[in-house]
Amino acid sequence: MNPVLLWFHQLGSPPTFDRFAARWAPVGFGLGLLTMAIGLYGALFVVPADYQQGDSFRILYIHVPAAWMSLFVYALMAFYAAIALVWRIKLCEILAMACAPVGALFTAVTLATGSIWGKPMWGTWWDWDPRLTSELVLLFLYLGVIGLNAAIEDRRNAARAAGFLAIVGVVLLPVIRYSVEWWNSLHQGATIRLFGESTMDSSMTWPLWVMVLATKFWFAGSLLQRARADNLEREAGKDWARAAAEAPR
Amino acid sequence: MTPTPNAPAPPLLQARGLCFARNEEPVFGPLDFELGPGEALLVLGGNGAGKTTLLRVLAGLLGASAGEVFLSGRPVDRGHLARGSAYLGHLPGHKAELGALENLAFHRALRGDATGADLERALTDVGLSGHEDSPARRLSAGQNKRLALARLRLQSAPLWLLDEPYANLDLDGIALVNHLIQEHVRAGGAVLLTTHGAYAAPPVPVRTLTLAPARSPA
Amino acid sequence: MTPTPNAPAPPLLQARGLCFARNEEPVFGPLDFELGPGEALLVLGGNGAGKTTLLRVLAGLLGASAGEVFLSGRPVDRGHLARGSAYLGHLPGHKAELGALENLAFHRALRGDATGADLERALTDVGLSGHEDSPARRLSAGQNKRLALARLRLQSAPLWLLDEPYANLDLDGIALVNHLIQEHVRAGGAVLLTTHGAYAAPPVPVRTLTLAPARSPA
Amino acid sequence: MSYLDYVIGAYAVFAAFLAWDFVVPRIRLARTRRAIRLRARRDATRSGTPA
Amino acid sequence: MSGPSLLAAARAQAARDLRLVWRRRGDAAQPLLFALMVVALFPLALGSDPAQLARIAPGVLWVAVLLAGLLTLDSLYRSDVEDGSLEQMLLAPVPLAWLLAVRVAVHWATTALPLVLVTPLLAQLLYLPGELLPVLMVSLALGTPLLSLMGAVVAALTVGIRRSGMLLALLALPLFLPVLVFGAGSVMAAAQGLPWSGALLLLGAGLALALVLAPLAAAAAIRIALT
Amino acid sequence: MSGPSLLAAARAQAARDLRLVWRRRGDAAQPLLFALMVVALFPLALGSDPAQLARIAPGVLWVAVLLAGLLTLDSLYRSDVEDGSLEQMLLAPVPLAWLLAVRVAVHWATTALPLVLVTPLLAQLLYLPGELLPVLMVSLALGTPLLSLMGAVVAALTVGIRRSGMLLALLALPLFLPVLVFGAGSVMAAAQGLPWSGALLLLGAGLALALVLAPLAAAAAIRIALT
Ligand code: HEM
Ligand SMILES: Nc1ncnc2c1ncn2[C@@H]1O[C@H](COP(=O)(O)OP(=O)(O)OP(=O)(O)O)[C@@H](O)[C@H]1O
Ligand SMILES: Nc1ncnc2c1ncn2[C@@H]1O[C@H](COP(=O)(O)OP(=O)(O)OP(=O)(O)O)[C@@H](O)[C@H]1O
Ligand SMILES: [Mg+2]
Ligand SMILES: [Mg+2]
Repeated sequence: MNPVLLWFHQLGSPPTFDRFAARWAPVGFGLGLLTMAIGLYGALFVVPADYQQGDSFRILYIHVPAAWMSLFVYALMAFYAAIALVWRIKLCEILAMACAPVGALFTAVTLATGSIWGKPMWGTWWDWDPRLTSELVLLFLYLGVIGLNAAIEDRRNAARAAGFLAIVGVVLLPVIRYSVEWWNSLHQGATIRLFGESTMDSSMTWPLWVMVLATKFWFAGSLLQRARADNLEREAGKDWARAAAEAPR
Repeated sequence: MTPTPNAPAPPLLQARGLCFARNEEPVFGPLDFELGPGEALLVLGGNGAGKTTLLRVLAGLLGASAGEVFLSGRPVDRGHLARGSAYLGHLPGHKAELGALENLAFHRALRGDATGADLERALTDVGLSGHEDSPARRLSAGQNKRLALARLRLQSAPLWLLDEPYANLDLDGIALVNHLIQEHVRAGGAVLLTTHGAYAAPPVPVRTLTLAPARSPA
Repeated sequence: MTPTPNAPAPPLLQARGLCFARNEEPVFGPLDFELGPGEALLVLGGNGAGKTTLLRVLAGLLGASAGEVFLSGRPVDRGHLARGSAYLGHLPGHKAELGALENLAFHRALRGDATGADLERALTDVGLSGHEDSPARRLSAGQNKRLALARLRLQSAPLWLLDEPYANLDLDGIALVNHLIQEHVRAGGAVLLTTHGAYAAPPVPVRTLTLAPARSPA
Repeated sequence: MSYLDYVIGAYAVFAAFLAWDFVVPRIRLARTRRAIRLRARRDATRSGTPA
Repeated sequence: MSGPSLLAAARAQAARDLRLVWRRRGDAAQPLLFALMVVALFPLALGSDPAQLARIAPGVLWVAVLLAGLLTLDSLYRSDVEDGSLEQMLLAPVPLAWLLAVRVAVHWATTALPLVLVTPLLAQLLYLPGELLPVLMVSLALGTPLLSLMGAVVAALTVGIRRSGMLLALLALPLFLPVLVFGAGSVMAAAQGLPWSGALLLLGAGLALALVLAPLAAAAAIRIALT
Repeated sequence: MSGPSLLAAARAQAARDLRLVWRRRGDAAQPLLFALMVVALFPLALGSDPAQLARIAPGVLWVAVLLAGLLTLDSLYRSDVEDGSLEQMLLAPVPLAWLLAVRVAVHWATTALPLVLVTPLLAQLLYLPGELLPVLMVSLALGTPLLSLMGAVVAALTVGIRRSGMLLALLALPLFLPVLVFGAGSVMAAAQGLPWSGALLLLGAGLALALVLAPLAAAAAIRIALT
């Protein structure tokens, strides 16, 4: 058996996973908060104001990590879903479905901070730019996965159907992105240069990397916490679940 | 469908340790049973005991969570189960807008049965003569059940899976079902049928399998 | 609901020349019958004979094409029929997403029954204790029927109209229905119920009304 | 030209979303645990005094 | 048999309907998302020239709201028909029209009201000029209840039909057209600096009338449709 | 038990589906009427300036076709689920994907094809310049089958859900976006004198791919959704 599968199998027994998540979710949140505090201190107080953008560029330190996370989480969700569909590993179903709300959250943060940033930078909250449009579509894909998962009664079927949708989405996301790019290059002469950033000074980039790390930690904590709740809910009738529920947490 | 009633034939259907769970809650426990040609198996159990679920697993519509099923001694998967049996569920399985005869003709074409069976005879046999062209929508619940029974007979599968075949039928209809089962079993077929005990069993060699009542929910 | 078993009370329900036609095709012919307090009327007939239709007319859900209905001796229209009777049809009549208790509470509030009946007792009486908070969706077909029976008892209407009350129920459930009918009839109520003859009648004074089988369609 | 309002707004949104993300699964977990405990208790009383 | 007070019955009905919406709260967000999607379709189909988008924004927003409203109409009675609750409502000792009025009010508050509340966001996506937003909001606040009420009558007519989705849309659209014309028209008029209050007054008058008549008509229609 | 030839099964399935459409021919006209209504809404909502209408015509026509297609998706499997025919299809000795491919073909031919055929009329209503009509027709001829095929996959996922109308729309819309962009985009490009054949070629390539993959994916999805 390949090592990834082996790992899932070892962790895959619900009580083991419950104990694992109970131990490591707080660690994820804790490390996330700690690194976030460092990163935010750097972003808000250490880095000097930009001569061109004033303070507004400080939004970058949450916008960019969130944007990266929104894509990363989707890929991870599709990965778990694929394993779940092929090998029918229950833990992977749970993890895939736990990814969806966190991913949707980061996507929403990207959209919100992006448009807040857009107002001072471009003078408008929204623009039908390819990157923005495909991010909006990504949000819809996340919501679709969540909605489908919620709409089907049987938990395992629901996770498998929604996972299937996530995989279809991963195939189509690049197509969507590409199509919107094609469409936009056709209609819009002078596109706003979103990402033609002057290369940033390293004194300005370190908080960014810290924040990227922080969002990863936070995601790990949140994923484990959600998966743990889902796991316990599915197993509510089992003896170990009773023992776990009676035990102080 | 050539029965060999004298030789010790392998059981037509055999289940070993068959389990099904929904949302991690077991619906029926590990079941072991077998069913030879010329036999009927009556699945008994109260409301919610899992009778319908068992039949859907045996028909290949649901995948079992554990255990094995053998058809004529060979272990089989869901696809083979679907091909080896004829399933009559709660839903009619035919189109309300099409006439009785049209519905039967479609099902014969879909299954490619080359039996050349006479469709009109089949309808007469289940007491639907005179209704050949009535859209199924205009048939009463009992008559719809009869149409489904006619479809079943055309399928020439040795194993019949009947989920509450007596429901919706009046006394005549119940007699008809018993007659069909008797015929099928005489010809070397096997029948698995569910009932919650309010009706009599068909007049053939019968085994019973009782499912435990469902546990109380959350 | 104060019965006067000694005085010659007018019949609770009386029909004179009652007809119903759909698309000019008569479904049931002119019917004359009456039903006094403390009695049950069993409506018999094969599939498609018009039993359900008759009950829906008496419940005020359908308008009769001809004839009159009297409640306690007074001729009444559809609205009065609806108020004077409690109807249990094929559909559950409660919400799959709400718990058993929530469903009952809503129906009590809607009907404004000031009986202050104990809802939990009602559930226990129909064998649903332990399912108070289960959404009806999770109840099996038989348990849903039991919940509908609990609702019926809360309505305190003297006339019960039960359409195939035994369907979907296991033997326990059938006994429960008979017990409920017996109680209601003892308290001076009247019950009109349909069945297609496969079940026994409840253990109370029973009249029967047989509907002719449906004619063969076009 | 400091756009401080926008920065504060963006960070507030971020914080609000994270707080939501932290709280919701926690509530769900707590509710599940409570439901399991309730059910265990009801089962215990039922097997103690059969209805 | 004591009848309940009208108010008590209405309270019970509203509480139950709200609880049902809450149990299926995933469904409740759907009209919102649908309208958002339709709004997003247009820039993609038409090109993203802000000036042009701004010009067609009121019309597109109204069409999106109308379509979302159309698609939720089916859910107004569908589940009640299927599980027999509607029969029980017919048999209840309270006027059916009164129960239906409560039902429509809850339906509007849970499907259309959220849509009205996110309109500023949708308007932003189509670059609707800020000064037009109040007019748009008022027109929607008056127009959407009217749509719900008229839709309730049409949906009542199709209650007996099993697969009524698109038929319902076709029956309702002609009734919805005047609302669209006055609603979108008022915003268009405002955009061109023309007087716009007349259209809104007409919408208001229509709403007042519908508040009284629509529940009665819907009750009659249901009695007819269920024979 | 002799299995049927694939061709015979397909013929039986197609004949039955066509006969069903014929029996319910009232329903078959509905997408058409719906698209017509949506197209008619726009002049009413936007005011009837022909030049402006002509400019937005390709987009509006494509959106109308897309929405009509979206709304018929639900009927693709719904009735078969409800009366148990889908169970019988699963149990048939023919690959499910093959039966589904026939089903989608019939569905497209009876819902989308009529829409493509009346497009000249709809285009007329929006003053679409005559020279753009061929491009529009070709883009629709390539795009609508693609929509039907992708829709069949998504609809298969929601087969187990009872009230899926709007959820289905939400799941399908993101997948439909590229088709809309290329379809409407090609006409827009032609309107501006830009090269437009590239987009159509891409649509064609997508169609070829979907013809092979979509039935397989839909069959897999149905097996997942029905367990
Ligand atoms: C609603 C508005 C916005 C959305 C949805 C959005 C979305 C995104 C996404 C999805 C990414 C990651 C893309 C990738 O790595 O491929 C990203 C990165 C980025 N965004 Fe935004 N953005 C928005 C507004 C803005 C604004 C107004 C600015 C600054 C003027 C900005 C600056 C950046 C920068 C600097 C990056 C990282 C550069 C890179 O990875 O190449 N964004 N944005
Ligand atoms: N689609 C479903 N989703 C979730 N649970 C289900 C589903 N179908 C059945 N169940 C549950 O599985 C259990 C077994 O159901 P099943 O239908 O097999 O019972 P049954 O023995 O056929 O009962 P009946 O006599 O009422 O037909 C029941 O507790 C039921 O509530
Ligand atoms: N909604 C309807 N539209 C048209 N015809 C109907 C409708 N409902 C019932 N019928 C027809 O009216 C006749 C009487 O039907 P009804 O349901 O009253 O029969 P029933 O005695 O209850 O039969 P069953 O034993 O099957 O319940 C039948 O021939 C039936 O086909
Ligand atoms: Mg069953
Ligand atoms: Mg009946």
